[in-house]
Amino acid sequence: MKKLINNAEDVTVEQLKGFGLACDDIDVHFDPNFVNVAGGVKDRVAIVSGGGSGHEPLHGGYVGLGMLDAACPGQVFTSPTPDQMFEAGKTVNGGRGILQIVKNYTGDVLNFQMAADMLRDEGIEVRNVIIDDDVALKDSLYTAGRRGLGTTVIAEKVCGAAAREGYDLDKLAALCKKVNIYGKSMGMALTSCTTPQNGTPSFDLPEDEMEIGIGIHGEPGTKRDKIKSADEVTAILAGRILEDEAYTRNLSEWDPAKGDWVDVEVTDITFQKGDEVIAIVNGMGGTPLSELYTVYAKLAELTAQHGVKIVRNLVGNYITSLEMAGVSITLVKTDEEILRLYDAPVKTPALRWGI
Amino acid sequence: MKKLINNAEDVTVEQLKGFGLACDDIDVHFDPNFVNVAGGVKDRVAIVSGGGSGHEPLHGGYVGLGMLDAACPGQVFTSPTPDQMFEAGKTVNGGRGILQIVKNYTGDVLNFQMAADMLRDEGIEVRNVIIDDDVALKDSLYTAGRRGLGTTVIAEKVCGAAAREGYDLDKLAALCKKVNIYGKSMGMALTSCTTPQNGTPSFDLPEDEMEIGIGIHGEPGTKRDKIKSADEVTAILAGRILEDEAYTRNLSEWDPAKGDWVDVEVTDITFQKGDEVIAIVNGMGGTPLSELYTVYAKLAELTAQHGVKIVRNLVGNYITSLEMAGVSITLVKTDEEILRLYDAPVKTPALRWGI
Amino acid sequence: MADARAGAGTVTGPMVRAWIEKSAEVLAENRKYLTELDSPIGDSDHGNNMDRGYKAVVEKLPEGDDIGAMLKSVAMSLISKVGGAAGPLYGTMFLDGSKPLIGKTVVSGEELAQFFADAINGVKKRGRSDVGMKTMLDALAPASDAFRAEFAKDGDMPASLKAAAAAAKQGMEATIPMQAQRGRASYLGERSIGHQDPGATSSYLILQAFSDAVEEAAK
Amino acid sequence: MADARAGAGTVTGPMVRAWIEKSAEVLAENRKYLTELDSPIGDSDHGNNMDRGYKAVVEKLPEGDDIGAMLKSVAMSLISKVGGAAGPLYGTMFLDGSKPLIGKTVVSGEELAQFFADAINGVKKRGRSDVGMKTMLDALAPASDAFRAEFAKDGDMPASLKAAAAAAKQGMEATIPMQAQRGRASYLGERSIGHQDPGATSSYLILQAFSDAVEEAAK
Ligand SMILES: Nc1ncnc2c1ncn2[C@@H]1O[C@H](COP(=O)(O)OP(=O)(O)O)[C@@H](O)[C@H]1O
Ligand SMILES: Nc1ncnc2c1ncn2[C@@H]1O[C@H](COP(=O)(O)OP(=O)(O)O)[C@@H](O)[C@H]1O
Ligand SMILES: [Mg+2]
Ligand SMILES: [Mg+2]
Ligand SMILES: [Mg+2]
Ligand SMILES: [Mg+2]
Repeated sequence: MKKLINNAEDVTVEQLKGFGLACDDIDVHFDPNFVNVAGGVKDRVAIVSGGGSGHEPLHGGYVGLGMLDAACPGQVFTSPTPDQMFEAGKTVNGGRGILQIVKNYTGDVLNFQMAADMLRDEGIEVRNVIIDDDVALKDSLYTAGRRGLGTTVIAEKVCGAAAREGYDLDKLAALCKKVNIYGKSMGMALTSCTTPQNGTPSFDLPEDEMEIGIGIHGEPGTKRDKIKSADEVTAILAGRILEDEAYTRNLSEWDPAKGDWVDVEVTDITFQKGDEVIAIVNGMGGTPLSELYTVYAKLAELTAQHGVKIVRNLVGNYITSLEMAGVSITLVKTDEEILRLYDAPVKTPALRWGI
Repeated sequence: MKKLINNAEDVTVEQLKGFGLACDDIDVHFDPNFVNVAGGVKDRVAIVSGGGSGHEPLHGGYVGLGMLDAACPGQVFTSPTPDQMFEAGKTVNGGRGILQIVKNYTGDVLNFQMAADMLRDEGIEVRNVIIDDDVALKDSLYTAGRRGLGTTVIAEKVCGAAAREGYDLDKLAALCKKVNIYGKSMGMALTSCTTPQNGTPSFDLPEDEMEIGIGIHGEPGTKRDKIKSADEVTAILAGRILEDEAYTRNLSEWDPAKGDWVDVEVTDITFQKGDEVIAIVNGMGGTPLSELYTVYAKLAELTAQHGVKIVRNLVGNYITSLEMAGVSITLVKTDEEILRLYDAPVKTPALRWGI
Repeated sequence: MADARAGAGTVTGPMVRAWIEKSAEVLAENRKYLTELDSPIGDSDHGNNMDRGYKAVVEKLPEGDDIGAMLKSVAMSLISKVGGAAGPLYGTMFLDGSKPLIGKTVVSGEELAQFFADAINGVKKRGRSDVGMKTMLDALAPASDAFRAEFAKDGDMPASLKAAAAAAKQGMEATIPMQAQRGRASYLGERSIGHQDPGATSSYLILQAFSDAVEEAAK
Repeated sequence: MADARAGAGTVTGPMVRAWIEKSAEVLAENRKYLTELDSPIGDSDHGNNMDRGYKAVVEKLPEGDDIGAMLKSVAMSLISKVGGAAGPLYGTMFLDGSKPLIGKTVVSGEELAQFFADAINGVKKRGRSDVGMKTMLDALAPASDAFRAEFAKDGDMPASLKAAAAAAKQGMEATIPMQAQRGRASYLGERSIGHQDPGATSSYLILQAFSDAVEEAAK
């Protein structure tokens, strides 16, 4: 295993330590582990997210002005535990409730639910919004449902700006759900990756093969295929995203009236001619930036063919799987509200503009 | 070879195409290949840099407001040809001369010199400033001299801000030379990397070994060693940088009075107690961001022990070798001028703040 | 047919403690194995998660013979140390199962059957899952049924737990040909077929540890 | 002793064209080999660079028999297509060497000796380098000396170029035990010892192509 680490058993702690030292505006806490904007939150909704480590800059890199107020990193590829979100939530609570943005992985969903219950017991209002944008997975009845991928980054950015604008908890949760149904992603891997704890690659991938339809946990995808050119790979991913049919599923959310978790039926948009989108061409961690631009070139061509216009783009490593080589593509439809909030100032370690 | 490419023979063109599509404020030109700030430069010194491709975001990712005006990418790991800098220089010339920032590799130095001669023939004043900050190399008499590493990024940032402030060509070249003698770097590799043209790794590195003292061209380092912990690796690199003795060598520069290239003796600073520095913990391309924070934690400890204070930092992929796993550390001493210019607004694909 | 030994047909506080400690040992021994099972159809962490969790379980286990308190403590440790899917699921399992047992230092076969039932219902509700979906439930549910059936015969606790463990093993093996419908393995669709579920395997190991601990104590 | 064949002792425009074309062929054939030589002590691109460069050289080679014009065109193509260290160095070599030959369609042995001398001086100046530093100069300089010595004997052009190529080969092999003092290989310090210099190798190949081309024409 070739890694810049000291203690394979708990790399998260040593990495968080450096993160805290490098980032002036961010406080780092241990046991339970979480990071939050220094100074806390006053008189507005606070936004908390989290998930397994190994996806950096997600989520810690998005903590800061105009984006997340706190992030809870679990062990590598393992969702965090409820006590992390409980302490993070109490720390950043600004008296107007907490929005938890949760990627749709069984572990994340369950641990954030338990945390929400614990925070609610402390008298803090909490909404969990699930991001499930991975079009590689078709049905939700016979699977754990679509995974949360790149739309998470846009949801965190847009909701962070909205919280600063003073959106209340209900309005913010509604916005976050809108971003989720507006966003679709799909990823692929050229190589596997190795968690520090295991020391060997999570799966074997021969020199001439790739995995299509991967998540972000170093797991194999929905399909294995022979390696193809960047243009062909892009056509597969973008094609599935652009042609994805309206996807309907039940998502769990807290019903404050009922005082219980309820299932709500949700249906995604489909991309239409004339749509304007934010595009992410995201590296999985071990792919050179330059290759992502080759993918972007083809993506721009394909979206144009579909009459879909890319109005903003991010090309780089935004949601990764350690040192995996590969790419994921995300398209999020925009409207006036989303674009205004996306363009609003943001100052985090990984995303910054306007300030 | 596992890469997101279409045509291994000339990946640079397809990558530049996507880069141009993704970056609204940047124009891309082919044959010869270069990128420049859209709208060009008016009535101030223009700054041009370049080098082999494969180091992204260097240099194209630093083109934009407050940093480079143009960048010339060569083939992968091969310095660009003079016609590229010639055309780029003519395109961004704002009538006040051109500063070419050149990393100290024989190919870069020679090609930029030839380009300077060609531009001068067109009546454009040009200064080449060489960055040679790699402390892994001790002497310059029996080698091609120290290589250019991370200090290049800081030189481009600081000089870009100074050009916007209206520094004239002489003052700007002097500033760039100051940044160079204020900056020291050293890198290491955990893995080799593969250029698209070759399809196989540039060198073999067994599972339990690493290369210390590498450049950025996928070449072996000055020394091979058994793999060590992140703390030990950081101690080797930071130790060499912090304890590097005053390094004296001749650097070639254009003497406008003599109308010829002359050798000028230059001596680096050594780090002193009380120095304030900008620190870069730079990933070589295939190292997860999270691991760089582990390195940063140790670096912060070691600089503090030396009485050196990190006042700004960059942690991420800034000057890479394709998908190589590894890290380089750069420390650049600051003063009022450098820090003011470093903090000035910058808006490029890879570095952005204040705007 | 009444057993000659004192307290046969029951599980005592020390037995539960022995079970928990044995579980921790067995999960530590099988850490790599469980993680390897989680590699082709998951994210290669199940063994790491369970080992980390049970290490914390043993560390924080309260003194005394209160079975409900011990099992609740197991739940809380797992919830706060495992993470992933297994953390809240095993946590809920022990939490929901432990509730009727708080304050009890001896538990009857009927109470233990109820413990299994409550525990399994907790997992089903939390995980929106059921038997046949290639999860821990495929080991847990047959074990619970086997325990109830065997205990009904002659109230032999060690034999009943042995039957439970055997059923869990069968259930675990039965996950191999299944296509996963919950958890990460479900993302793989048909490619999940042919692999044994890691969670069903850890469930079997925990139940086997229960059987072994009680059998040893009963000797 | 005068040679019986017409124009012996000289190099003609068509011979130079044949040399250039043969160089391109040989560099294409040895592309992988040169790049492999550049791998342990460089950045694995020398063969790619030279092949790319000479492909452009052949494409842009002007019509006609003007030897100086042809060699200058070689220089300009290499400068604008090779990049790296080899581009400007080989470019300067041909540029500086070509200057006195502009307009000439036949070149004498003395003129060719001067071409070699000018070419080598160009490389030395541009590269701040000299013989013994493990560079292309270690093939070029002995070849130039051998050519001058052999031609002085009896003015046999094919034999003199053969001697030059043989000396280049020796010089190339002599780079193996050297420690590099210029170019990327110098970064490796002592680790550069034991490897043949890629630039010396391409220089040998180009000189061998010269010898072969002239020998064939002289038949
Ligand atoms: N919805 C569910 N209901 C019951 N068990 C589940 C469910 N989802 C996952 N599991 C169990 O959890 C196991 C995986 O646990 P673990 O690897 O620790 O968590 P993660 O999948 O988050 O990495 C699976 O093998 C399966 O038995
Ligand atoms: N200063 C120099 N003088 C003469 N030859 C040099 C010098 N530097 C490098 N070379 C030659 O150039 C060769 C390397 O060329 P190439 O690999 O194409 O360029 P780069 O080193 O920029 O990748 C070396 O093998 C050496 O023979
Ligand atoms: Mg996991
Ligand atoms: Mg090169
Ligand atoms: Mg798992
Ligand atoms: Mg080379």
